Amino acid sequence: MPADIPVASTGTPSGVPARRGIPGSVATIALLLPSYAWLLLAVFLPLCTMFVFSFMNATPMGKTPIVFTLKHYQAFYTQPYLVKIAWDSLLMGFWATLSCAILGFFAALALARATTGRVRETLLILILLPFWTNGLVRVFSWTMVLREGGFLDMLLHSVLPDAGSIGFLYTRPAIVLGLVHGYLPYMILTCYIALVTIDDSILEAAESLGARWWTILGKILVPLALPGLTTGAVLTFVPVIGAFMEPRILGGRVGVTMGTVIEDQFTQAFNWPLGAALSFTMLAVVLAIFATFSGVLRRNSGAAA
Amino acid sequence: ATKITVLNWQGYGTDEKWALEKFKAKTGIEVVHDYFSSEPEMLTKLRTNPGAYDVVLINSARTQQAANEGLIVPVDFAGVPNSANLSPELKDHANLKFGGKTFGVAWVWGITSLAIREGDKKPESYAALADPAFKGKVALFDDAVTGVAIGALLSGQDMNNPSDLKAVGDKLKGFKDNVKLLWSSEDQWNKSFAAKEFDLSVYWSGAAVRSKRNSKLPVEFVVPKEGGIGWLDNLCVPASAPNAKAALDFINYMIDPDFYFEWATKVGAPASASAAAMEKLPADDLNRVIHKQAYLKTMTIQSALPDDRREAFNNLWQEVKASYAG
Amino acid sequence: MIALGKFYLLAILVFLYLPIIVMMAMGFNDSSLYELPFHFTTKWYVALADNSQLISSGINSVVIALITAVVATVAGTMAAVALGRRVIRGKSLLQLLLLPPIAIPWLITGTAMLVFFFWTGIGRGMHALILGHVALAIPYVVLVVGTGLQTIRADLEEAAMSLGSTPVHAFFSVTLPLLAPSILGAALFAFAVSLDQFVISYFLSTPGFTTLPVQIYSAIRKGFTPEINAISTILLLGSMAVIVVFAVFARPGGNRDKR
Amino acid sequence: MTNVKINSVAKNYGQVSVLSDITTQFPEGSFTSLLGPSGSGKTTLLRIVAGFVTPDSGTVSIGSRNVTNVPVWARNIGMVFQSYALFPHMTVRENVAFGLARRGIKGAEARSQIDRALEMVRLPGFGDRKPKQLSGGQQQRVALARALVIQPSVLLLDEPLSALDRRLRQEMQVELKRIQRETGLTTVFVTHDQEEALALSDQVAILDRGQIVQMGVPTDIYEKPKTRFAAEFLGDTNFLTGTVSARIVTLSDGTAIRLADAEVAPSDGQSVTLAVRPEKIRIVEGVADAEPGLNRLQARVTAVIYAGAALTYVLTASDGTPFKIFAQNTTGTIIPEGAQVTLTWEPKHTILLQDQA
Amino acid sequence: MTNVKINSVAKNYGQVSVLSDITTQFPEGSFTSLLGPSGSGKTTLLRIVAGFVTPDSGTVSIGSRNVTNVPVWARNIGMVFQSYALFPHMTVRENVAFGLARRGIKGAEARSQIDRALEMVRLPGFGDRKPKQLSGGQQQRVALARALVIQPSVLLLDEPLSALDRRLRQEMQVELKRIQRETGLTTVFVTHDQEEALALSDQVAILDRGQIVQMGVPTDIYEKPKTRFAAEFLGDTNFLTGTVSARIVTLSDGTAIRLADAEVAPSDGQSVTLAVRPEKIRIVEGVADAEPGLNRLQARVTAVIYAGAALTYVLTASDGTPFKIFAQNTTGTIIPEGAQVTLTWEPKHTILLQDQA
Ligand SMILES: Nc1ncnc2c1ncn2[C@@H]1O[C@H](COP(=O)(O)OP(=O)(O)OP(=O)(O)O)[C@@H](O)[C@H]1O
Ligand SMILES: Nc1ncnc2c1ncn2[C@@H]1O[C@H](COP(=O)(O)OP(=O)(O)OP(=O)(O)O)[C@@H](O)[C@H]1O
Ligand SMILES: NCCCCNCCCN
Ligand SMILES: [Mg+2]
Ligand SMILES: [Mg+2]
Repeated sequence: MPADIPVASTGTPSGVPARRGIPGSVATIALLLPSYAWLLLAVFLPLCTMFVFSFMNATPMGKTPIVFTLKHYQAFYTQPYLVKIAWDSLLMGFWATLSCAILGFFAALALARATTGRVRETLLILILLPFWTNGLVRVFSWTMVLREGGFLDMLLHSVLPDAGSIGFLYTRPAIVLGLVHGYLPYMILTCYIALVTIDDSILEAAESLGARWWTILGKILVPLALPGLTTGAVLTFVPVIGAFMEPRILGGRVGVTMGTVIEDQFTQAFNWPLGAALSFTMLAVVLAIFATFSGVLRRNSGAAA
Repeated sequence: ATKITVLNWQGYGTDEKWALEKFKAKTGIEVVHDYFSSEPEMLTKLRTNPGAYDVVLINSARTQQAANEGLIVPVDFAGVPNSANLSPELKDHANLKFGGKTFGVAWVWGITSLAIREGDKKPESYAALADPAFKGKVALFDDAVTGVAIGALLSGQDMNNPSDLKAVGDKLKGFKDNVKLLWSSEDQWNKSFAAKEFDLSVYWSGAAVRSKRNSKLPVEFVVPKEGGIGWLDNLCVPASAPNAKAALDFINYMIDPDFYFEWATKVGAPASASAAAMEKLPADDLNRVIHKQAYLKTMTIQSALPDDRREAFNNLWQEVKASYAG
Repeated sequence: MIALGKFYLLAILVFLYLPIIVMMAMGFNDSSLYELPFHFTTKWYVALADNSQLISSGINSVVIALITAVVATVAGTMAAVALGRRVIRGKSLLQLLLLPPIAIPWLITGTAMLVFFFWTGIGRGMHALILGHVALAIPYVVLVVGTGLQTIRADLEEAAMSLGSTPVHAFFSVTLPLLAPSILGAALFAFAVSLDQFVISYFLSTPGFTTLPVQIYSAIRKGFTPEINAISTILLLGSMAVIVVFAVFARPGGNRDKR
Repeated sequence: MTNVKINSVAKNYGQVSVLSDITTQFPEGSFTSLLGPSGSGKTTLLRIVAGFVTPDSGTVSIGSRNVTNVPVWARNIGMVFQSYALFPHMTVRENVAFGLARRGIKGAEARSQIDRALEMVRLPGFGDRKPKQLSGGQQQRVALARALVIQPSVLLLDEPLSALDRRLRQEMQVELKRIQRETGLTTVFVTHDQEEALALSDQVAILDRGQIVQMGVPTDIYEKPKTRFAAEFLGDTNFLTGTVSARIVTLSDGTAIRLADAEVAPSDGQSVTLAVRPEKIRIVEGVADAEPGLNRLQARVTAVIYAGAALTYVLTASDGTPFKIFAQNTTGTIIPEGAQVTLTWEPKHTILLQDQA
Repeated sequence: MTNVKINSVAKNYGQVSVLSDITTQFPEGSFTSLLGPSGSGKTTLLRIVAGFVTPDSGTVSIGSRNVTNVPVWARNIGMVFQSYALFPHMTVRENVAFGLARRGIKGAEARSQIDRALEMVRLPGFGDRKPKQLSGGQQQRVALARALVIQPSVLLLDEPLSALDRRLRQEMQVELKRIQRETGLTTVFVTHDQEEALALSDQVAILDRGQIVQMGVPTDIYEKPKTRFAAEFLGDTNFLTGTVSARIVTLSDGTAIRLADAEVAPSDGQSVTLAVRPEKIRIVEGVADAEPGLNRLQARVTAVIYAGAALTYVLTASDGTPFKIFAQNTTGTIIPEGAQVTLTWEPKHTILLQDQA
């Protein structure tokens, strides 16, 4: 056998060995293909179609002649009230994400530090399990809890019979509560993944240097869990901005958000181009926020004295 | 056995189990359903599923659009013998005509107007929606066309083509302090009303009957002095219907007074387009009381909207809602 | 501190389960309008037994969720293995591409799918639902399995190869059993994503084939009766039972070592 | 006064007793090594001093202060972990600054102290790197700087060198000793490595199953182990058993071994165990007479292990006992396997163990 | 014939050359150690022999078979990994059975082979445990049994002992050597530890930046390093620089050092580097004359490091060079720090290095 047959160089430190026949790259592609082909067909191509729609004057389904236009991307300018809705939505997203981050981070911390083995596995499954019920049913159940004279009030009145109502259905906090309930498990999961890898000795080292728990939290745990927090924040913030079910059902009059505006465009006004343009604009805004945010974080963590 | 597919709102007459059983016993035709939850969605379903449906329920305000797009075919009234009983104002309503042909069989009609908790003072005008007495106790229907119509009626304009949209918007924004929620389904309305979340609401006439009769809710339907917002729903046959003949059989059954009597008394229904069917109800029946035949002459019925007007309505409604939330 | 942590977790669980418990309770409440005070009844369960539409859509949901879990887990695990174990140019781009299905509002993805599937002739129905659900579940699987893979040392596969295993055999005999808990977790996730999915299902289901969430969504317009609470309760408790059975009897990776 | 006193300290985990009634002292400025097999309680003892573990009973004091119930962060200890435990998200400077900031030292004052600490561990100019950009030895030195800069009362080190390779480890030993001398810090050092313990320490404590079995200066511990365990644990040893009679121990084959003069001989007829360190023994090829006064033993070479600077001969003594001796590789000549040899050593290097034979 | 031949093997990763033109041989039944600093390419070379890495050019043959393009699983090699890489979900028996099953050996035949392999590594009766239930040393032996049971053509070991503690490591060295002798397997062993390499190997190869800089039997490599790098890498060394004149090297302070007779002296006037191993040097307190024919150097003790069996003296020679010598701790008497001493050694232990001074 000649010595210098070129063989696809796939050697890695972790090892993809020389093989006769199929080069390693073929195997890699074969492994990736099902998932990415699937995503391409079922998500990316449809979304591209939708992106093209966003430049059309009307939904290309009726008799209206189609003309390409940028007018939907000017909606924030021509319909200034949308700016206010977008701002409110971002604020709502901010509060929901922040609440998720705080609640979820500590839950993940407790999971990683206060539990082990079976208990931990069971808790992780228990945290995931509410997802096995329908989101609509869950949100609807919240209305039962939050409305005046609902379960929350009943609970209060069983302790303080003469107290007034603390029900807060049809308010912004109610929407945020519903959203936090829906997205908390993602945050717990991503933070947990980041936190379990932190070595005990790092915390002990901080303690031996005189750090109290709040310093350990602020200077060690949070910075080290930052990748998990960021992923969790993306997984929460982005869908929350687009949420429409929670605002509609829990928000009443105040439940007008970018999500409901976009939904209205799709289901009521039959203005898909506008809905798509609003979605893609919001997505761009959100990505810009995250890019800025992570840039600031990187600079800060690099420059802190 | 022949099978037809009906596209309708869920729980809107055509899918009553007992009715379908009777119809099958009579004709051997089996009926299955698909549902939509908004009118544009209904049109989209028609467009994206050629050959899937035999009967479709269309609000007469949309009939011309569907006909124009070639989604539905003109009705061969020969196949619908019960159409003889239809009130002529409805059977030949302008909304159903396109290019000189009739594209739908008038089925039921109703009024969107006000509903109030029993015992409260009956409002005389839509202005009650802004009355401080109902602070935080008002529910609106989350629908642009209905919203604009109320604003138009209140500002004395043509609800199908108001000339001063700004005035409409101002009227609607004036409800802000009273509005507690925007309902989007009858079910949601019932539950919120039962939970006493509001006392005064924009509501559908037929739904009011159902709420009172089936859910035993203390509600009264009121048409104030500006008049109600009339609507007419018709049953149509899609151009791509695989069983057009059976479809007409089903439509015929749907306007049969026997079916209507049972539907209206057992379940609760809007007013039938069939005069015979309405007469079959006792004179003091709630349905007859609410849906006075006299209204048919005076009431404005929602009519087709050109695209730009529809878009303007939608944007205005969005703006109004934003002002409520702010 | 540990006691505090456990107490906190308990509080989180109470928060997560509060609406679930309300949901279950209302399935036994007499009022169809969910009115209080509470009057116990089992009539909704009786009614449910008669509601063939709800039951068949429930069965459809479970079937689709199972298929989704299996397909997404297999495909996603393959991708996770490739991303975690192989040198790939543009790896970070591939990883970034996993985010849109999660991040873009499902409403848009769903509408986009409806239009695209219509234009390409893929159409709607069970196959379209599976196509959509699997696509949404794959990113979660890749994330969960990828994390698990990081904890399994690559040299185990090398050891197997040095003993005569082909890479494929090495993967199945060594990596896969060790990865099993992560894969199971990913499958549970995929199952949940599918089971709870209504927006996309709503656009892609057909007259003859709907899922439970679609029924529930439509029911919001028609009449949302406690039958829905009943079937949701049954589904949740059923899933719990399946998980418990799984956890007790088939603990892969750890195997049945008697300690 | 920063000597550390441990008084009757005991610790159990559930049913398992990990430390039982330990009383000892680490005097001010001393360097003490804790040596013992895995699981003997070294880490636990260190962590009790640090405050990570609370003893079930007994007290710990640092200087004149009883710190038994003082939390870790208030004890002013410096600790270096086996895995270094550097904060991965901070630069070297930030790592070193961490403890200073806890003490309210910031700005210019902190900068100059950090610079001094980095100079002491010979890493000036590395301040802006992240731990990942450093070699193991460099990381280790950062960990040391981080612990030293806070001017702790006590420096605690838990196997800080065990992750380093041999060469680096030796360098770090020298460095560590130099720094400890310069700072005069009371230091407690946990190690697995006996040579390391002997080379660095002022005193060595040998732990076995939660108890200190012997403690003393390195030469005492090495040259005069009290028990078989101590002798064996600290370096290689050869053991001989025989019967005492008039300060002479007779082995099973009749070979007579004289005890060291310093030893208090046990009563005649008693069975005893002796220990002889491999490096104390001279090896001569063939059957040779010993110089007068030396102990002598015949043996046969079973293996020779070449290790560069030293040779190890593995032997079987005339009474059948396996023997091992080290010979410095001075000449490069090697006695072949199978050869008959004579071993001699001075009676003073014959160690009489306290264990019952 | 299972000798391993490596012919002109080169490997680059991107721009970085990791191995450049390596040609060497591991003869049948030999035990070869690959020694070299971190990053020198030891692991890469081993993995090329194993088949985990394909060389960019060159060939590898095992016996008469060119295996350059043969995949790992078809090469019949036995490999032991630094981290053992035992399959955690399988018992010891299942681990050992794994390779047999790949070769179609099952049932009673497999059982008896597994039993024999477990006996060879002295672990009979441990078959039903999981790896987690074993100590590090035991796991290591299971890894060895797993590699041996398949009767490989070549046994490859990548730092298999580096995770063990010192004592266990020494035990395992003896065990490994015994097993290799008994089986007669061609063995290639990667290590960081020079003593280990010297003690175990028939031949040692020293790698530096992707090249074999010296290869030979251990004594040659240790006693006759060719370069400063080799000398320094394999054990401690003292270096002296001076100018040659008639086989005499004169240091900066005038001290004259005689070269070994065997050395081919460079031309007069040339500047050279000499190496002297620390254990070859005798140390005497005070200024003393040397026996005739010995080299002699004055020095002062700067530090003494006690390590039980040996003492290390750190010195400064009269020409200012830092010096280090090992003295076997035979007598227990120690020359104090600061003392003036005389160092002597035989000219034959003076190594002339090939590097330019
Ligand atoms: N948190 C704990 N719970 C239960 N047992 C423990 C705990 N910590 C330590 N132990 C046990 O206490 C004993 C002593 O442990 P310790 O870590 O002090 O030993 P060590 O001497 O440092 O050993 P090594 O040399 O292996 O580090 C061991 O048997 C260990 O298993
Ligand atoms: N897959 C790879 N891609 C790029 N560079 C690599 C890869 N594998 C190894 N290297 C580089 O090749 C050089 C040799 O690595 P190798 O692992 O063979 O060294 P080594 O001698 O075994 O070192 P050590 O003693 O640290 O294990 C190193 O500089 C390493 O960074
Ligand atoms: N539950 C279904 C009610 C359908 C009512 N249609 C009314 C149309 C008003 N625009
Ligand atoms: Mg320890
Ligand atoms: Mg290596």
